[in-house]
Amino acid sequence: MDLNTLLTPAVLFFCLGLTAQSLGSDLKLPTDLTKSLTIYLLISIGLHGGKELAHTQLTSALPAISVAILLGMTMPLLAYWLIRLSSKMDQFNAIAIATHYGSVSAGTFLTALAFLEMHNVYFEPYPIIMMAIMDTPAILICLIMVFWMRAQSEQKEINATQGLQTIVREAFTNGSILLLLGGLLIGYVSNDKSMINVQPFFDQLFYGILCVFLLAMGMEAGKKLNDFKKVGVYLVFFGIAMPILGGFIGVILGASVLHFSIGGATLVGVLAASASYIVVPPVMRMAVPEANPSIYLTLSLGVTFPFNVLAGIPLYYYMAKIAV
Amino acid sequence: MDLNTLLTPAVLFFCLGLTAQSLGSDLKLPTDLTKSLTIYLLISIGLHGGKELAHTQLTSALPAISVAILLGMTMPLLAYWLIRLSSKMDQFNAIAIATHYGSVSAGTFLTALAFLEMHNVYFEPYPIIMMAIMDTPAILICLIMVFWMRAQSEQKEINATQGLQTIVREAFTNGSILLLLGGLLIGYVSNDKSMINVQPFFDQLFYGILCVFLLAMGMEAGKKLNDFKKVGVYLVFFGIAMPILGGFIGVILGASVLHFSIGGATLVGVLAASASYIVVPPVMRMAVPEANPSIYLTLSLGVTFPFNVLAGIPLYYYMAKIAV
Amino acid sequence: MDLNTLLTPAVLFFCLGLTAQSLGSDLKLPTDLTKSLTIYLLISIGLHGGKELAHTQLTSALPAISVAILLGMTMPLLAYWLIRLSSKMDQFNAIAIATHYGSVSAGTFLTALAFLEMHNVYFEPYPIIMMAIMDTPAILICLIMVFWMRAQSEQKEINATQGLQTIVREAFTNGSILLLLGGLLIGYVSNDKSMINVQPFFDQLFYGILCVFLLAMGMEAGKKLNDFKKVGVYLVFFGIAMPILGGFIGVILGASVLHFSIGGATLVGVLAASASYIVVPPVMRMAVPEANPSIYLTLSLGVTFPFNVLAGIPLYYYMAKIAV
Amino acid sequence: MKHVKRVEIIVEALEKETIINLLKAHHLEHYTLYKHVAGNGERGMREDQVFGEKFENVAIVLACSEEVIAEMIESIRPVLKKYGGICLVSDAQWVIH
Amino acid sequence: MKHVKRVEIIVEALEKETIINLLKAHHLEHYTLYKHVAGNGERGMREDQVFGEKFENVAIVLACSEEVIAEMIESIRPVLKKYGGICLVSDAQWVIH
Amino acid sequence: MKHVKRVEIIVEALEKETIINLLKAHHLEHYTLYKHVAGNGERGMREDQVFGEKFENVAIVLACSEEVIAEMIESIRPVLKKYGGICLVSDAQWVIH
Ligand SMILES: Nc1ncnc2c1ncn2[C@@H]1O[C@H](COP(=O)(O)O)[C@@H](O)[C@H]1O
Ligand SMILES: Nc1ncnc2c1ncn2[C@@H]1O[C@H](COP(=O)(O)O)[C@@H](O)[C@H]1O
Ligand SMILES: Nc1ncnc2c1ncn2[C@@H]1O[C@H](COP(=O)(O)O)[C@@H](O)[C@H]1O
Ligand code: NA
Ligand code: NA
Ligand code: NA
Repeated sequence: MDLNTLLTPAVLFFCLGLTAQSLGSDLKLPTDLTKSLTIYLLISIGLHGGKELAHTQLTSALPAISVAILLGMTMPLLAYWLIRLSSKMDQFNAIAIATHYGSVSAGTFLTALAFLEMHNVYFEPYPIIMMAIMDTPAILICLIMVFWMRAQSEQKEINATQGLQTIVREAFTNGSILLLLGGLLIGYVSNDKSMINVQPFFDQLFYGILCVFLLAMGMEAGKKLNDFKKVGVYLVFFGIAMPILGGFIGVILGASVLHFSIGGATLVGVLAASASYIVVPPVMRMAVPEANPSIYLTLSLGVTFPFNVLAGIPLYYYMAKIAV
Repeated sequence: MDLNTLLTPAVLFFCLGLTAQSLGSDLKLPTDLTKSLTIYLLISIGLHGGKELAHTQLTSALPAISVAILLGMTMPLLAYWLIRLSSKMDQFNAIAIATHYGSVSAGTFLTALAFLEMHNVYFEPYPIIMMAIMDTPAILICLIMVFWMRAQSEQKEINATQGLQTIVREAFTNGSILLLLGGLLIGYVSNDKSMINVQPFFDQLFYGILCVFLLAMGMEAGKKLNDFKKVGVYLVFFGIAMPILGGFIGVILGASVLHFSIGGATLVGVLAASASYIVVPPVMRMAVPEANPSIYLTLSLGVTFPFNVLAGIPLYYYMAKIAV
Repeated sequence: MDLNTLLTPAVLFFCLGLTAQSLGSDLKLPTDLTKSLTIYLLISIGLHGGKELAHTQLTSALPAISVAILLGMTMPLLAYWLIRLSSKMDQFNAIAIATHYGSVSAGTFLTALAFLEMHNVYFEPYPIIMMAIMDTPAILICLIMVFWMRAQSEQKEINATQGLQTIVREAFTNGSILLLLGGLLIGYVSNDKSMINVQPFFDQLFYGILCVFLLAMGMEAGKKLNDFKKVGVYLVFFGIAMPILGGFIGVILGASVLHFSIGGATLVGVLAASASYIVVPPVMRMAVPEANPSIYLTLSLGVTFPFNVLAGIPLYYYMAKIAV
Repeated sequence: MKHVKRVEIIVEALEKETIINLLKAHHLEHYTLYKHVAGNGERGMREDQVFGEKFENVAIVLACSEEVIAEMIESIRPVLKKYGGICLVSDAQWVIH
Repeated sequence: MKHVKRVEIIVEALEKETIINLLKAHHLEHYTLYKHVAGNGERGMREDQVFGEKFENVAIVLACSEEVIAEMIESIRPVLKKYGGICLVSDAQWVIH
Repeated sequence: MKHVKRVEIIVEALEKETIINLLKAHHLEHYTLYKHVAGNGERGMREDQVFGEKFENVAIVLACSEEVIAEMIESIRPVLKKYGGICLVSDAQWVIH
């Protein structure tokens, strides 16, 4: 696997965004454009997964779903334990950061899909469902942890219960998750004939649009790079070590428990390794107002995301090749 | 015609939007995205119609144009008469609502096109021209009615004449109508060779983009559903009965007067049945400031539009099958 | 070459935009849409040029690059000299206007590409690199001129040196230039296989998206038309004469010095003839605050751009046919 | 610094031109316009609608001398009455440059 | 014209609903909302993020009579304390129409 | 509540950084920024252009104590003079939280 095959246009556009930002360029993508691209990608990936699922038996997805729930609940606990053990960070910031690692970054997942397709590697459709599921258990675990922390410190919240309801609802009805699940369902129930009409838009444009999306992500990651000093050397290290550990666990689970192919195991690795920057940050902002958003945004968007796009994905693929 | 063929991806995306809204999800499509999709759809449909027209004789469109003007002028009068007869609504709100039923909803029309294509039903190109024409007569009738109401009640307006000019110009130079007519003209004059270059964008992406548009429309309709209590049970009933009546009239005219095929007659039914939510509301806001926008927006966007998308279109198709 | 072949859909959409604006229509494209289209077009053209370059020897681009630098530096001086000689305009407004003619309008260039493709005319890939280069020398020449003018008039600026740095950096890291150069580079290094994935988006949609872009440009040009009286008859004349002169010089250089084909020479003509309205105006606003933005924006967007789109491009093509 | 009145007019975006023309008629040609303003009042919620920004509000802020105010206000009052909106006047110091 | 207080509340967009509900509880149902507001304060920079406008500020402006203010302020103070933001109160004349 | 000055500075978006840096130099690091502001003044109409938001205005609002104002104003005055814009200062009460 030489360098040339790693540098897909998608990854190169990510680098272009990073470069533009670090040169201090005035390049700016309209916020609404990036939001629209995200919406497109979530729907597309959902439709694609749904169409694949329509050709399988639904019960065959149960093991994958169980693993997703398991990963979503244990990764945050693992991350929390590691942070608290190895640094002096306070409880609230630690749990806010940790929750991100239980959930999934759609951008990383899509880049991994592009990577696999480019290398003609087959993968199972189940990881797409796993992706839609993982955020919720991660957020629930976080809420329980925070509840327990507050009980201990005898802190009181404004409208504590009302707040909890809002947050739980947010976790279940989050826009991104709805788009993904909605797409899955529509792809699943629509017959092939009617899907052909929408394929030029949702299938053929996918990789081109992913390039523009990664350009935007590169710029966002570049902005966060400047905040490195704020989070400190240790957290930067954590933001790289954690996905490697997560990727390893994911690949092992994918290969041994789920009996996935190399491609499928790679994707489970990516699910476990990546940290959400769309769904989780606003939920943390509501659920853990004590934590500093610039720390968790910098870690997930400025450290873990670039690491995964540039080095993590090929690494998990390499791991999967050995494990399967 | 079983349920499965009714649930095209386009209709399913509409339902997804409705669901997201009623679950209280934070899903939000950028306003500029929805506006851009509308622009795309209007141009595409114009180009498509223009290309079709280029293969026919222009004079053959005259009967269709006459029927469009007739429908645009009589539907509001019929609707006004029905509202006033059967409820205690005041003149101004009644005429503002009625005008919407003289004009056409592009979203409904496009969903009908997708429905026909999906069932491989042929249709004539003329309804596209009719669509571009119908808004103007409806608005003119409304202006005349309002003028007469004000004269009766001896009310005076600020800058009455200047205001009238503004409104008439608005009716003729409305952005949506210009895009539709402009597209028609460009499709008509461009030779086939130069159209091939733009087809991947304007033709092949059409149904995919329609899905995202209907997702947005579903969310808008969902927002209005909460306003149901404001408009009252009677008006909800009216918002369903009126399109059925209109669809019936349209199908009959399409089949008997215009001698259209089943597909064409269905489309004339849709033209008569649907109520504008793009062109007419801002014109009403200027022309009839006495009327309450939330009533007419709720009716056209929250009642008639969903009814047409989910049940009306197959119904008019069914009527057309019998009538032709 | 009859009228019909001049009226490509792209040009017709430009006219539609002009018409909508002059009818006082409320048609409005979301600003973010136009910005997004610009971003798309710049990346697409870069990728396309890069892929072409990958099949040539890089050193073969040197003559083209030299001519681009030469044009970028001499066109503003020529324009400045002409304005000062023939009118009473002050130094600062004159140099601000002149700088625009050293740089390039991406919209004009793209319309010229569409024109050549439509007529099946071959062109070399080098003009795309030239386009990415020309802005910078033009801006540098302008800065030197302004520095010298200020030295003469003994004017002092707030933070003069810091300001200069900002402006030079702006010229080199301008977003549009980065997108173009980044696209070029990515197209150059990516292997053909990985490019195939992104082609449906970046290649096939190109001409359709160009149409919507030109619709927006037509509306912008139309807005500026109202400002004609502000700039005066003489400047309107200048805004037409200058591109003709520039186009002539460009075509001659393309044909004789660079030994380009008819298509390539046409494009060099377009580079020399067109005036930037994306990159240069904000730089001028910073570098020459003494000048009136509405004059140079009106000239480049309201006079030279429409002239080039409607008449200039075929004219330079005609010149190239004779010169080559 | 000069003593002036700060006038803040909030009206539906549709009325923007009308108000600006009325201001012009009183030689108040300089103003600042805040876009993307929502609001709730007697006429219900006003917010950006997907279809047309025309149902949004705008805020027009202008600094002007005390004398011209009374007359200007009389001219915009009927518009506020008919289409809704508010007009707040407060004291301010204008940094003359 | 009527003498009123002009209250300008700047909070994170996420708190918009909370504040509006608190205002409603004091029968202050009419307000104007400025969107797309950024800011810098003790809690650092707040600006539109690509992912979700939830990290932006909004400004809520309301004109109300002097009497209701004190009580209303006490009810929003804890929100300002917990999530940040400012509240400025100034004098104004309201053009009654 | 604390008595403060409410300063409202309206300048071209391009000058945003310059102004914020000048404020910082006077230890006025906290401010609120209203985006998407258009306006008309001596230098003509300023509004969002399709190509670059750089020709728009922004409004910077800050609450600060009376003492620091005079000096700060002197430092931004040359920018207002050169590139246009206005600065309004008014009295306000700040709800301390
Ligand atoms: N008391 C108030 N304070 C602030 N803004 C108001 C107030 N009353 C009305 N407005 C604004 O004025 C607009 C029109 O008000 P109305 O005519 O009462 O519907 C509303 O959408 C609000 O933006
Ligand atoms: N002195 C001030 N002047 C103007 N706006 C302020 C000031 N302090 C805080 N803000 C605004 O209030 C928001 C929250 O402030 P803070 O809670 O201090 O982080 C900031 O993002 C600013 O928009
Ligand atoms: N009297 C005024 N009232 C409100 N805003 C003003 C006034 N004069 C100027 N402005 C604002 O300041 C900007 C620059 O003004 P100028 O430097 O006069 O062109 C304008 O675009 C307006 O937004
Ligand atoms: Na994870
Ligand atoms: Na109708
Ligand atoms: Na040029």
